[in-house]
Amino acid sequence: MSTPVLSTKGLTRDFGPFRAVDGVSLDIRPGTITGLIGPNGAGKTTFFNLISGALKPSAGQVLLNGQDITGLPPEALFGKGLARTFQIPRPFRRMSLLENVMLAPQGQRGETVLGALFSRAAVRAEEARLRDKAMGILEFMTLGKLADHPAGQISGGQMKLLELARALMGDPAVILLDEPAAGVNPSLTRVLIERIEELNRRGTTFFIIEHDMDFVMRHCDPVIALAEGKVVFEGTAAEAQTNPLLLDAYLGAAE
Amino acid sequence: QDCAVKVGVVYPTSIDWGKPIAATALWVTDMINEAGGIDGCKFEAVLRDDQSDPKVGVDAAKALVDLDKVQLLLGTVASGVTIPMLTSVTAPAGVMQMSCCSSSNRLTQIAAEGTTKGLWFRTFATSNVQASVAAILARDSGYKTISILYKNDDWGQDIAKLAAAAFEAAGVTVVGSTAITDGQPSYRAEVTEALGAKADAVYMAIYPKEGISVVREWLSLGGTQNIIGTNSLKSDEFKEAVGMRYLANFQGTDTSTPRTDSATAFVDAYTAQFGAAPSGPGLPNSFDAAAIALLAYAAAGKDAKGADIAAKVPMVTDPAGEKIGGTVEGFTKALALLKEGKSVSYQGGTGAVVFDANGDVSAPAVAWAFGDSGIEEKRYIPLEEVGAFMDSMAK
Amino acid sequence: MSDTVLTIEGLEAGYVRDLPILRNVALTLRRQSLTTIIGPNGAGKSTLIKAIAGLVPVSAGRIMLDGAEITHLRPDRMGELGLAYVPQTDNIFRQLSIRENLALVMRRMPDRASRLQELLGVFPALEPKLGDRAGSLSGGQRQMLAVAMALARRPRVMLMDEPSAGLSPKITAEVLDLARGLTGQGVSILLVEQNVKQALRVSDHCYILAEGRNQLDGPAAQILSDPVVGEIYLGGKRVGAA
Amino acid sequence: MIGLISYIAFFATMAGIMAIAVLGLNLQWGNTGLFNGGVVAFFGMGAYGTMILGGRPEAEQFGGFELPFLIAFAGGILAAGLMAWVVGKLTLRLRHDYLAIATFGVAIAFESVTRNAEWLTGGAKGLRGFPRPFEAAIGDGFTYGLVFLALVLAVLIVVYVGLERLVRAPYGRVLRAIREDEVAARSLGKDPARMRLQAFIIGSMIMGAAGGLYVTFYAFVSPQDMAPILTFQLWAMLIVGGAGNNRGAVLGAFLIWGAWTLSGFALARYAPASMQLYAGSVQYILIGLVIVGMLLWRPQGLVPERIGKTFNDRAAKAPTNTGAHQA
Amino acid sequence: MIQNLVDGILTGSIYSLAAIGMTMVMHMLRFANFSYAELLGIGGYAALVFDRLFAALVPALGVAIEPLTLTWALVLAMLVAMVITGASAVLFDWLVFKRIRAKADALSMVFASFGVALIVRNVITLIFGHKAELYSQDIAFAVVLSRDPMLLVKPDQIFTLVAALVLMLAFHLVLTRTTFGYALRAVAENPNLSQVSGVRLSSMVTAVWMIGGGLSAAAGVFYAMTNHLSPVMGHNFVLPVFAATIVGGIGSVYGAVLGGFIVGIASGLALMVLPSGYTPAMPFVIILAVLLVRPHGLFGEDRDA
Ligand SMILES: Nc1ncnc2c1ncn2[C@@H]1O[C@H](COP(=O)(O)OP(=O)(O)OP(=O)(O)O)[C@@H](O)[C@H]1O
Ligand SMILES: Nc1ncnc2c1ncn2[C@@H]1O[C@H](COP(=O)(O)OP(=O)(O)OP(=O)(O)O)[C@@H](O)[C@H]1O
Ligand SMILES: CC(C)C[C@H](N)C(=O)O
Ligand SMILES: [Mg+2]
Ligand SMILES: [Mg+2]
Repeated sequence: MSTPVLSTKGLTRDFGPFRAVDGVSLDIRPGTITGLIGPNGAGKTTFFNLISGALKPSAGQVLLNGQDITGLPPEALFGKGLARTFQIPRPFRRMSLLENVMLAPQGQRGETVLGALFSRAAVRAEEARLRDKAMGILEFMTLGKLADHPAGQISGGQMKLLELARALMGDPAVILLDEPAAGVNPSLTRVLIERIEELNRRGTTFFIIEHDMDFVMRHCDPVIALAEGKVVFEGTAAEAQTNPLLLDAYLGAAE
Repeated sequence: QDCAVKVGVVYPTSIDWGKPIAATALWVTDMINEAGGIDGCKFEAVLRDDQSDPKVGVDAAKALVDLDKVQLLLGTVASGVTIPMLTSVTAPAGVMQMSCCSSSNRLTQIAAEGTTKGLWFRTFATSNVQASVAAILARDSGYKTISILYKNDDWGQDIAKLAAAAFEAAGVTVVGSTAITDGQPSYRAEVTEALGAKADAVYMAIYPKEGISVVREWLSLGGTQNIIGTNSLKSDEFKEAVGMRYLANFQGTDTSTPRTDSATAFVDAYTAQFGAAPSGPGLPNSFDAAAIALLAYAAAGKDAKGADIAAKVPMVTDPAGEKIGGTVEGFTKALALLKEGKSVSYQGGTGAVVFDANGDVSAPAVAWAFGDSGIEEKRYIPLEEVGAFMDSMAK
Repeated sequence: MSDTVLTIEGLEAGYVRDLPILRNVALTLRRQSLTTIIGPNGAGKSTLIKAIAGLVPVSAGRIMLDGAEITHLRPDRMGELGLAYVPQTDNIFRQLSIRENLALVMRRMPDRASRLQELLGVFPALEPKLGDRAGSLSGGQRQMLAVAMALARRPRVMLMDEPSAGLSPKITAEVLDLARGLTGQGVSILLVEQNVKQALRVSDHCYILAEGRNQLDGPAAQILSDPVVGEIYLGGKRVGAA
Repeated sequence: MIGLISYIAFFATMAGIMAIAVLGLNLQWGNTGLFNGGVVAFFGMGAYGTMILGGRPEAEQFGGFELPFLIAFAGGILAAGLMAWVVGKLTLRLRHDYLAIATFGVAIAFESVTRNAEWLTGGAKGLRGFPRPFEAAIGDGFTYGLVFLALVLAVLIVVYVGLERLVRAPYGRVLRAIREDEVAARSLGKDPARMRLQAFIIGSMIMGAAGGLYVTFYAFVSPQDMAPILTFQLWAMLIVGGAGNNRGAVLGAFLIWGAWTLSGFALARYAPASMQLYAGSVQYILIGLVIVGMLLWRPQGLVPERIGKTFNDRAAKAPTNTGAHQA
Repeated sequence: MIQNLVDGILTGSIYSLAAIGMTMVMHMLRFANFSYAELLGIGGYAALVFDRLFAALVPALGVAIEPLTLTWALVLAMLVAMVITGASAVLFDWLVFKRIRAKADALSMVFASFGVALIVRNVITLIFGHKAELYSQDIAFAVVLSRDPMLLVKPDQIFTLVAALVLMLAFHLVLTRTTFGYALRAVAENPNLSQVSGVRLSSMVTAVWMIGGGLSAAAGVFYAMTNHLSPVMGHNFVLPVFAATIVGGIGSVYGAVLGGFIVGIASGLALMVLPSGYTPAMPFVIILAVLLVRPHGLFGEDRDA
C-alpha cells in the first residue's frame, strides 16, 4: 500500500467544553476519492478546517505526504498542493466570476509588485493563458455566460459551482470538497462527477464530504463516517450502506 | 463714482473669535470710505474665511492676489496660517500683508531674513510684553508661587515659556505648567494636575473657548481665584460665563498705549457700532491693522503696488506727525494730510502704533480687570517699566 | 373558499431595474398541497420565492394569497397573513442564540413556551445547543434551525428554498416527511429543491423553471417518470454541455 | 489673464497634491479594503521627513540637513513607509471601524508629537525654510508656479500609471480578493497579512509623497496642517470620485477641492455683505450639502469601480456558449 | 492619583451615556456615524430653549434640586429635548441615511454622516451664535469626599454616573432579555431575514434613532451642566464617544459603558505619565492597546463569524 498523501493522528478540536473532533486518525491514500459522511454536526467541516489550517487543532497532527503540516496557515497549504472548498460558499462578491477563478493559481508573476510594474509582457502572456483555462472551467460549470458577472449576484447553486471552479483552477494534488453537490442541480452534479473522476484518473486525490448518498455510493471509495467527532466507520460504500450504526443514525429508515 | 479698489481680508470667520475680528476690519473699511476713500474711489474689502486651516487660508490669499489682484491683504490670526500665506503667496507676489494678531516670534525671524521684503506688518506685539507684565503683576500682588495653564498652540507655547522666565526673574516660583489643547470635551484632568501644585496663583494664557471650561472647572474644584490672564480672555462671554463674583481677583494683561483717549475712544466706538463692548482677542489690533494699512494705501494712490503701500506706512505712524484718531473725522483729516504729503501719527485702539524694521510693534502695557460695566483698565505700565523689567531679565 | 391558496400571474421581477430575472411566470399552489419547483442553477427559483416573500421588487404581474393581492406588500407583513419563508442562504441570525432566534419569530405568540418544546421535538439536535450562538452550528444544524423558525408561527403557506441542502439523508427524509405531514394539517407548501428525486416523491405537483420562465408543470409523479425531464433536470443523462 | 492662469495653476497644484494622496488611499481602501482613518499622519510624515532632511538648520533644532531636494523628498517618502510598516504590523489585523479608529489614533498621536516635540518638529510653531527646487533659477513668480505644477503633475502621472499597472495586474486581483473575503483568499494560497501590509505601505508612501510636495510648495509645515480635517477631505474625494477606481479618485480630488475653494470664493463674491461674517458657517453648510447631495445622487461615486476589468483587454475574451441548461 | 481615577470615571460617565446610543446606532445601521455626536449639541440647545421657557412660565420650576444644579425646569426640558433630538435623528435618517442605505455601502453612509455633522453644527452656530451658553450661572462647587488623599467630586457628576449605570443596565436587559432587543440585534445582523421574520424594519430604525437621540440629548444636557454649551461641543465629543464605542466593541452596551470609563480614565491618568501636551493622544493609545489584545473591542463580536 502506498504512503498516504494525507493523514491525521489523533486530531482533536474543542470549542469550549464541546469536543467537535475527537482524536481522529485517518489515512487518505493517493489517487482515491475518499468520501466523508456522518450526521449533521458530526464534525466533518471542522475536521476539514483542521486539515486545511483554517482552525488550529487542540491536539493531534496533520501530515501531508509525510510532512507535518499541523498548524500551518491555509495560504501555506494551498502552495503545497492542498485545496479546499467551503460548505457555505465564500465568493469574492465584488469581483467577476472570471476574476474569482483566475485568482487561484499560485505564484503568478503578476502577483508581485515588481512583476506587475515591470514584467508587463510576461504577465500579459500569463494572464492570457490563465484566462483561457479559467474560461474553460467556467464553461464547463455552465457559468461561462456569467464570466463578467459579479460573483455576489449569482444564485446559491452557482456559488457552489464557483467554489469548485476555483479549487480546480489551482491544479492541486489533494482537494477537499465540502458538500459539492448540495444545492447543485442533479444534471450538473453528474457533469461535476465526470470531471472529478477524470481529474482523479490523472492523479488528483479527492476527499469529499457529501450527504448525497447516490453520489457517495457510486463514486467514493473508501468511505469514512464520522459521528460525534469520532471515526465510526471505514470501508467501502457498499459496506457503509449496510452498516447498522450508520443506517440508524445517518441514513435513516428512508434509505 | 463707480470705481473700487479691492483689498483682501482673510480672517477665520468660521471660528467664534474670528468673526468679530473680521467684522472690525470691515467696519474700518466703511469708515475710511466714508472719510473719502482712495483717489475718489472706494475700498472694497473682499473677505475670505481661512477656517484656521493653512490650505484654505493660502488658497484664499492666492485667489485674492491672482484673481482679485489685490495689492494689500489683511490677515490672518493663527501664525500657522499667516506664515505660509506670507511666504508662498503675498511676499512672492509683492503684495503687502498686515495681520492683526499673529504673534509668533518666527515671523520676526522671517522678516529679519529678508524673505518678506518689507511687505509684512503686524499690530500685535510679540508675547514678551504680556509675559513681562504678568510677572510684574504677580510680584506686586505678593504671589510666591504660580501655576501656568497655556493654550497648546504656537502662541501659547511661546508665551508660556516667556512667562515662566519672567516669573522666575520676578521671584515668583513656577510650580507647574500645563498645556491646554483645544477641542477637548473636558479639561478636568489638566485642571486637577494644575491644582495639585497648590500655587498661590494661576496664570492663564488661553482663549475664552477653553477658558470658560477651564476656569469653571478650576473654581469648582476649589482652585484659587488669584488669576492672571492674557488679553485673549478679554471677553464679555468669558466674564459672563464665569461670573463676576469669581473674578474679583482676576488681573488681565494687555499691550496698550501711552494713556491717551484713543483706546477708550475705540472701546466706545466699537460699543456703539456693534452694541457690545469689544471682547475677545485682537479687536483693537484688527482695527489698527486695517486703519493703518488702508490709510497707507490711500496715501500711495489707487494704482500703488504692495511695496508702494508699505513705503507709506511710516507716514501713517510717524510719531512726529499730527495725531489723528480712529474715527471718521480722524480718517478724513488723515487722508487730507497724507494727500498733501504730510505724515500723521495714527492713534488707535492699541495706541500710537510704531513698527520696527521687521514689521513688529512694541507697546506699553496695561493691567485690566473685569468690572460690572465691562473691561476696566486698572494700571498703566509704561514702556520704560516694561523695558526695564525685560532688561533686568536679560541681566 | 377556493381550491388555490397562492396564485401568481405574469410575474416579472429582478434585482436591478430593467433587468428582469423572472419573465411572465405563472404558478398556482393548491390548498394543502406540496408543490415543488425545480430547475437548473440560476434558473430563478430563489428569485421567485423571494418575489413572493416581498424581498425582490416585482415589475409586472400579480401575486394573490387567498384571493387578496400581496404583490407589493412589505415582507414583515407576510407573516401576519400566514406566509412563512425559509431562505436558501443566510437564513439564521448567527449572532443570536438558538433560543433567541426562535423567540424572535415567536415574539407575538402567546404560547411560545410550549411551541418551543414542540419544535425541539421535531429537531432534537437543537436542544443541547439552545443557548449557543447560532453561528457556531454546523451547516445542517443551521438548516434545521431555519426550518424551525419558519414553522414556529404555524404558517398557512410555507415557502422553502432548498431546506434539505446540507442535511444528512436521514434528516432530509425527516424534513420532507415533515413537510408532507404539514400539508395534512392544513399547510400549503411551495418547495424549491435540487434534491429532486426525494422531493418529488413527496410532492403533489411540480413546476420546472429555466432561464426565468415556466418550462413545464404537472403532477409530481408524472414529472418524476417523464424520461425527457429526467434526462434534462433530474440528472438522468447529460445533455448539451460545452 | 495671467492672474487667472496663475490661480488655476495654483489650484491645480493643490488639487494635484491631494489627488496623489487620494490615489494612495484608493490603493488601501478601494482595492484592499483597509479603512485608514489616519491618512494625515502619513501625509505628515512625508512632509516633516522632507522638511527635516531638506530644511535649513536652526538653533536648538534637530534636522535642517539641507539635503538636495530629491534626496529629502525620497527620505520623506521612506519615513512615511517606515511608519506605515510599524503601524501596519500593529493594526492591520483589525477590521473596518476598528482599524479606522486605531489609525485615527495614530494620527492624533502624530499630531501630538508634532505639536509638542519641539526639538524635532519645531512644536506648534512648525518648521520652515526650504529652498524649493529650481527656485533659485526661476525665481518665485508666475513661471515658478507653472514649473511646480509640472512637477506635481509628473508625480501624479507616475503614481497613477504605477497604480493602474498594479491594480490591473493580478496583484490588484489578490488585493481585491482579500478585501472581499480573507478566509477564502487564504484558502486559495494568498497571504493576506503580507499583501495588506504591502498595500498599506505603498499607499502610505504615496501619501508621504503628497506630503513632501506639499511642504516643498509652502516651504512651511506646522501641526495645523496635521488636523484630521485633511483625512476627511481626502476621504470625501475618494468616496465622491468613486472608490476602487483611480480615475474617480483623481476626479474626486479636483472636484471636492474645487467645491471647497469655490464655495469660499462664491460666498466672498456674491453673498450680501451682512452674510459675509457668517460665510464660514454657510460655507461648511454648503460643503456638507454638496457631500450629502453627491452621495444621494451617486452613492457609488462619480466613476464607480468596474467589476471584472482586468489586465488584458476585455475584447480578447472568447465568445461564450453554454448549453447545459438550454432545455 | 485617586483623584485622577475618580475624575476619569466621572468624566467617562458622559462618554458612556453617549456611547450606549452610539453603539446601538452603529451596530444596527452598520456604519460609523460621525453625526451622532452632533445630537448632543441638538439636545443641549433644545434643553436650553425649553429650560428658559419653563423657568419663565413657572418660576417655581427654576430652583435647583439640591445638591445638584439641576432644576425641575431643566429636568422637564431635558425630557422634551430627548424627544426632539430623537425626532431630529429620525428626520436625518429619513432625509439622508435611508436613501443612501438603499443604494450604497457603509462608507457612503460614513461620509454622508460627516456631511450631516457639518450641516448640523453650523446651523446651530447660525441660530445660537458662537457664544458659550450655560443653564445656570452658578458654579457647582465640588464636595470634599476625603482630605487625605484629597478627593473632590461634583454632585452633578455623581448623578450623571448613576444615570449612566442605570441606563446601561436597562438597555442591556432590553437587548438581551426582550424580544424587542432580539429584533434590534436581528436587524443589525441581517435586515432581510429579520423582515421575513416579521420585524418591521422602519420601526426598528426609528426606535434605535429615538433611543440614540434621547441618550445623546441626556448626555449633552449632563455635559452642559458641568461644563457649558457651545456649537462645537458635538464635534469635541466625536472622538471620545467613538473611542468608547470601539473599545467596548460595537453592539455591546456593557462595552460602551466600560469603554466610556476607560477613555475617561485614560485621559485622567494621562497626565501622570505624559507631558500635558500629549494628553489628547492618550485615549487613542489606550484604544490601540485594547484593540491589539482584542481586535473587536472588549465585548465586540466578529461580524464575519
Ligand atoms: N466555531 C464554533 N464554535 C462552537 N461550536 C462549533 C463551532 N464550529 C462548529 N461547532 C460545533 O461543532 C460541531 C461540528 O460542526 P461541523 O460544522 O464540523 O459539523 P459537520 O459534520 O460539518 O455537519 P454538517 O453536515 O451539518 O455540515 C457542531 O455541533 C457545531 O455546533
Ligand atoms: N443578488 C442578486 N443580484 C443580482 N442578480 C442576482 C442576484 N441573485 C441572483 N441573481 C441572478 O438571478 C439569477 C437567478 O438566481 P436565483 O437565485 O433565483 O437562481 P436559482 O434558480 O435559485 O438557482 P440555484 O438553484 O442555484 O439556487 C442568477 O442567474 C443570477 O444571475
Ligand atoms: C493671541 C492670538 C490672537 C495669537 C495667535 N494665536 C497666533 O497664532 O499668533
Ligand atoms: Mg459541514
Ligand atoms: Mg436558489
